[in-house]
Amino acid sequence: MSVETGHPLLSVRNLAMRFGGIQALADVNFDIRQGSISAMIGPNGAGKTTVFNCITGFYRATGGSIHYRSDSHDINLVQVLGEKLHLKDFLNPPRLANRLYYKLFGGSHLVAQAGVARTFQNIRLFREMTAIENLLVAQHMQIIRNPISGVLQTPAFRRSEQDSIDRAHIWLKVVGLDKDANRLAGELPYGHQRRLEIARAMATGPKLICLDEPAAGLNPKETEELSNLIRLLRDQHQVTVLLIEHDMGMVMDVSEHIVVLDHGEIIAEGTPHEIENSPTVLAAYLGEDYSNTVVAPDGTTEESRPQEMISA
Amino acid sequence: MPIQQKTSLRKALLDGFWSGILALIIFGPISGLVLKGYEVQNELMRPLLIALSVAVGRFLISYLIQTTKGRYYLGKLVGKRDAGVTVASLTKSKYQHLLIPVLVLAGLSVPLLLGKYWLTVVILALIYVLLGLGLNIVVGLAGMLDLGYVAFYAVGAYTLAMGAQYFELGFWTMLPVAAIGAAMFGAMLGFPVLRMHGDYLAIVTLGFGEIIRLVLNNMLEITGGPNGASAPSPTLFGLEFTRRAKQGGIPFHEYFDIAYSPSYKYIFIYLILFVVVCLMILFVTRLKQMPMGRAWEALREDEIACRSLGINHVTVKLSAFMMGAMVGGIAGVFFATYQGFINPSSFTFFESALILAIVVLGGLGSTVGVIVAALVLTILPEALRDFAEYRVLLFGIAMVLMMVWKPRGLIRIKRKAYELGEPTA
Amino acid sequence: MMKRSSWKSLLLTIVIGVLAMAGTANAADTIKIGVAGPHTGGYAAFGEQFWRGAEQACKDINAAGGIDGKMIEVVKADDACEPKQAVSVANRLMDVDNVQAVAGHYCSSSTIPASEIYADADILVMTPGSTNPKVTERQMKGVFRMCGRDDQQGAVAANFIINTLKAKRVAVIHDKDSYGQGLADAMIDKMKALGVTEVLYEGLTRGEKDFNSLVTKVKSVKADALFFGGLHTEAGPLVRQLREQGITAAFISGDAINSADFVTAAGGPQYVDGVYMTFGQDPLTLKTGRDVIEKFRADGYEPEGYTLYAYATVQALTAAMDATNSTNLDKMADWLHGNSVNTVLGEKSWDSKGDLKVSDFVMYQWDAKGKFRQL
Amino acid sequence: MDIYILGQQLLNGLILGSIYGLIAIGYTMVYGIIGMINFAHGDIYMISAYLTAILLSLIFSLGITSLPVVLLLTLFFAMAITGTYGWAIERVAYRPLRGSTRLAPLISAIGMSLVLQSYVQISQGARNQGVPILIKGVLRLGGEEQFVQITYIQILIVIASFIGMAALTYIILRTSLGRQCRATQQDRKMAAILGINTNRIISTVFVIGSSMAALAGVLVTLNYGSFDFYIGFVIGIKAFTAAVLGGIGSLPGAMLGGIVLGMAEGLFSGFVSSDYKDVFAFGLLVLVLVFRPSGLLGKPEIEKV
Repeated sequence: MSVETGHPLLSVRNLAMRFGGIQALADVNFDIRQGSISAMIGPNGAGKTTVFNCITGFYRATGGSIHYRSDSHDINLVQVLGEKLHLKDFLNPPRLANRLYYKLFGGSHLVAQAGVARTFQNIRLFREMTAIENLLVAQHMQIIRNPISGVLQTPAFRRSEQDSIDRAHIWLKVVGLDKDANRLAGELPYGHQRRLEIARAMATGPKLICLDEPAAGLNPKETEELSNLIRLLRDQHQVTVLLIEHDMGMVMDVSEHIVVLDHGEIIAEGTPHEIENSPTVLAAYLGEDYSNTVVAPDGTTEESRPQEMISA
Repeated sequence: MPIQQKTSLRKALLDGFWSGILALIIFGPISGLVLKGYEVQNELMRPLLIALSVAVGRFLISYLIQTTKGRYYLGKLVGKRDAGVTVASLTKSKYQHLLIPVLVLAGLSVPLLLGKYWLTVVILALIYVLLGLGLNIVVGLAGMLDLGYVAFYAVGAYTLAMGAQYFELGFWTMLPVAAIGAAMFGAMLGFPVLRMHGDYLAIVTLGFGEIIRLVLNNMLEITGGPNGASAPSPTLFGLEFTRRAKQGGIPFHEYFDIAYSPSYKYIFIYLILFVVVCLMILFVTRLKQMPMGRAWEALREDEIACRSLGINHVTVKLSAFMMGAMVGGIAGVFFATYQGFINPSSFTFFESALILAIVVLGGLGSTVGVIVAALVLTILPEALRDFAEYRVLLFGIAMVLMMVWKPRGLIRIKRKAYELGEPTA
Repeated sequence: MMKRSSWKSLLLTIVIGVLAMAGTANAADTIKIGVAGPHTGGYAAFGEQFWRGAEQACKDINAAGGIDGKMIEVVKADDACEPKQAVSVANRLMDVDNVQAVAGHYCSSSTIPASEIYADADILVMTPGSTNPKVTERQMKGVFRMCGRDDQQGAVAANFIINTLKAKRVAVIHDKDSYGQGLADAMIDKMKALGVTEVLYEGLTRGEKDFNSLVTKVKSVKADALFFGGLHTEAGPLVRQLREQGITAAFISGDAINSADFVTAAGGPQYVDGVYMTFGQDPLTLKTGRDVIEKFRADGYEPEGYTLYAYATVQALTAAMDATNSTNLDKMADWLHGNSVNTVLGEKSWDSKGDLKVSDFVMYQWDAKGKFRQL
Repeated sequence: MDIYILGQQLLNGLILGSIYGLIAIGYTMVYGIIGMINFAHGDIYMISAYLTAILLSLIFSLGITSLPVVLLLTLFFAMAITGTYGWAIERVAYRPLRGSTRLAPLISAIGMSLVLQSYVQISQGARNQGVPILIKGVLRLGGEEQFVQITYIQILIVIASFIGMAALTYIILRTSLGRQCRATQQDRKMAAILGINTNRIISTVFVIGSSMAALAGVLVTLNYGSFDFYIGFVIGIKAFTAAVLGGIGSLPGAMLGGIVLGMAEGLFSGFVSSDYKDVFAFGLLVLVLVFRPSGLLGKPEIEKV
């Protein structure tokens, strides 16, 4: 296991998020090491998806920073979303220019371009496009997309297209969907859609992939396959994985590092074994929020929970 | 197996009766009592007849759909309401590659077959094909509802007219200028509003369309306001198609020493337009299979997912808006040159609505659909001219019926299938 | 590429086209005259006046033996006052209906592009109602009009406002359309020549009914006369709101308010009381017109607005055909330039541009009964 | 600046705004419940103008002369008949399209708008029509020369629009029908599962919206005195703009949007230029939407990830 060897790919520091008067995240700090498989757990409404959305750039955090360090660069994922202008900025033109630039052109797409890919709790595929087209769209930023060379069908463009089709094909094979390449994504069975979404995220060539409840709605066999897929992604495709999951069995099985969130704060962090035996975690789960769920000593839940309807 | 059910005459009679009463309430006052000053004139026979036919019609329908055969046909009608998208099969039919040359040849031979009037109708139809293709990029592919598309059409048309009036530039110079001008214009209008969603974008674009028209109308000194402006005809290497030279060239018929016919101009415009439409179809077809076009469609499907894949939704939307605007501008140039004269009354909201109808009726995103819908919706009103004042009524009814009959458009969209060999990598 | 359903749709298109073409047979022993005007859309009322007038003229001429024994036939063409449709119907009149002359187009913005097509096809056109100077200012031989020009009309109105009413503060409102604005501008030009500058110049939007803000503005400039360039549909509510806000300034407008509908639009005769307008010589005062008017009334139709102009236009066209014994543009145009025609509107003759030689605009005033009389 | 002129212009704007608001309510209700722009709504208003004239003439010919009775009868029948129009149009042109693309009903509505216009033109002729003056009288503040004034019928319009808005807001917020409407609006499928007859609710909303157009139609026709088959178009677009400006889906928003739009138009045409008043009105709309993307009173759209 390479958990201890990798440097922190992602460092979340003092992350705070506030919706109107509600403090969704108070002061969240954690690191994700390169090459690790980490999980974030916690009761409903703990703020897991909010952290996810902050990392992947769909929410602009109201405080704190998220530093993402890949081989070449170190960027603050909060900044690229376009922060609010402060009065002080007007005294510091370069800073102002920087902020204005991101305000006009920034957004979550920059986070993805930096190498953070994600899937969604309620699958967001391009339903009226074929499976392979979904993967081609994912490669948008890596291929020749100049409209002129495309219209003229230059040799370079054709090569680039063929490459992207081949890459898409490879990813379809990885997730076992190469038979479904020319089917509409919306017509695929649910489990296939989940896998297609992971393939699509991987096709962007990410360093970090964030999976939002990838096992929701899958049967035990499919969950098992999913665990294997996640390991395969990490081992063969050198990607760091961060996932939110309610299926404790899967979390304990696949992850090497677990962050437990409750009421917008981190209450525990550590290896699966440590979390399993943490009294705070048990209290949080068996307390007021999850009293109707029995958590077995090994951490698996016995009752499959209905899918969360509203994100935290 | 359909369940055998006894047909109920009573139910059908009741249905018919109530629809008749309803029709009487609806049609009674308006078509039965005709205003003459502050008095009304009794024409009550008219609504009675209408109500009677509605009642009989409803009765028949109600009765027939209870029979086995009726249910069968109803099922056929309703059965068509499945998803609008399918994937093409990889195996191509034998005649597929013959199809396009045949269509192109047929298109080129149109001027030989049609008289001048129908030729002008076809020219107008082709202009609407262009408009439909352009708006299809914005609405059908990128999924942005644009109710002010006519703004770009107007920009194109006025670019030609103004260029001719102030800089003495001809059709061929202004065609690319108008295309680029309209695209720039699209970028200018689009940038501040593209972050808006759905119907808010729709009303803002509607507002832009109206603003353009009003400004063109009010700037009397520059655009000629309601008096309009004249636009030059295209020339063939300096040869003009008018009876007497207007742009300093030689008339076509004098150069070749043949008798003058007003048709030459239209034939020439038709041929250029046909080529441009063909190129545009090729352009749009390729766009759809390019990263840009795929990104547009992805954006229509799910904007959030697009952003999660690193696609900048603003620039992608902007590119769609500009591309649509550019096509609209080109269509505008052709409209102005075909017409020879333009004024703001050609660029009303109704025009935008008609173009939108073409796109929706065509099946949102389908190129073939847009072409068919444009032909139907422009030729239909001309074909209905024999019905005089009933023309608009029939056109409206046709629009509603076509929508009810095929809510997802006349043509189902076929997505390209990709052939997958063994990956080389 | 194409599915079966798309073939079907294409077939449908073709069938529609063929059906429409088949529907137009051609009879050679009649002379066809196209009557083009708006029959749909916001100006449809004027198209109806055109058609009524032309139809009646056709009936009367045929009853009197036609042209050299040939019957005439009028063909209705709807342009909805849109340049696009005007070009379409013009081509249709030329190509499908094969008319020999055109009485037509109401809106100047339709007449201008359509006349290019008539000229190309060597067909003479005479408009009963397009008053914009540009229509005949383009040196086209085959374009005539049966009505006056906006500049002539504007000049008559300006003279009246300055010299008769002795108005000092004149507000001008137009409807931003070629007729209304053209008329208003012509009036202002003449007024300036007479030494008076307008105190207010504003446009309103056609189709709206609420002009209260504009009326309050008229009030704020303390105008003693208001000239309106536009149609009765806007003139009615405008004059009503003017009076409702207690403004007594004289209201002067052009020939387009010459319709009983003006009273309806104003909401009652009490509001149109005292309104001035310019219009051609009253046909009722002419001996020639009386019989024709009686015929219309016998049919239960009040020949108002452009009805008689359309009638006269058909008369002039047939007179030219009769005299030259041809439908050739050059021959007919030459004849019309050189001769005069006795129409329902009186003796008419044309100058080299195709405008009426004598502009017979005079002032009328409306009374409290909703009728108008010549001043 | 003359205070009387300013006051009069504000009042003009308020009256025009109330008219826009009354019609905008119909747009906003229909949009709220099925998320479609009902382009035929302006033409329903036009139909109600014709009904006003026809009904008035019928009622007078019956020998009824008491003004309140005449008015109430006209209002009642006009609202009932236009309500039927609303119901029938929804049934024929929109209901078959439920569940298809969002744009299909929009096109169907545009077609319906054409149908209504040309139907009225064919049956009633293209001419301008009018109604006699029923309510005379004017309220004037100020002296002989300088005054601010409002006619009684204009007062009636302003009052009616506010009462209409308040009553509908009450219905939506407090009654069972309103609860069913809101449920249908939020989740049609779920509402149907819970036993709400969503088709009936949607029809009811069309009927209410159309009757509001008739309320506007009757009062406005009495105010301006004249109408033709084309009036629905211009005022329809304006009212729709008002509805969006105020935040489409919100009843008080429609009223507020109407008044803001009316005032903006009135003041701009009164003090700047009436040529560009529509440019100003649409410009204002764009500006508001850039900074408040859901209109003045609309709920901000929350992006659900």
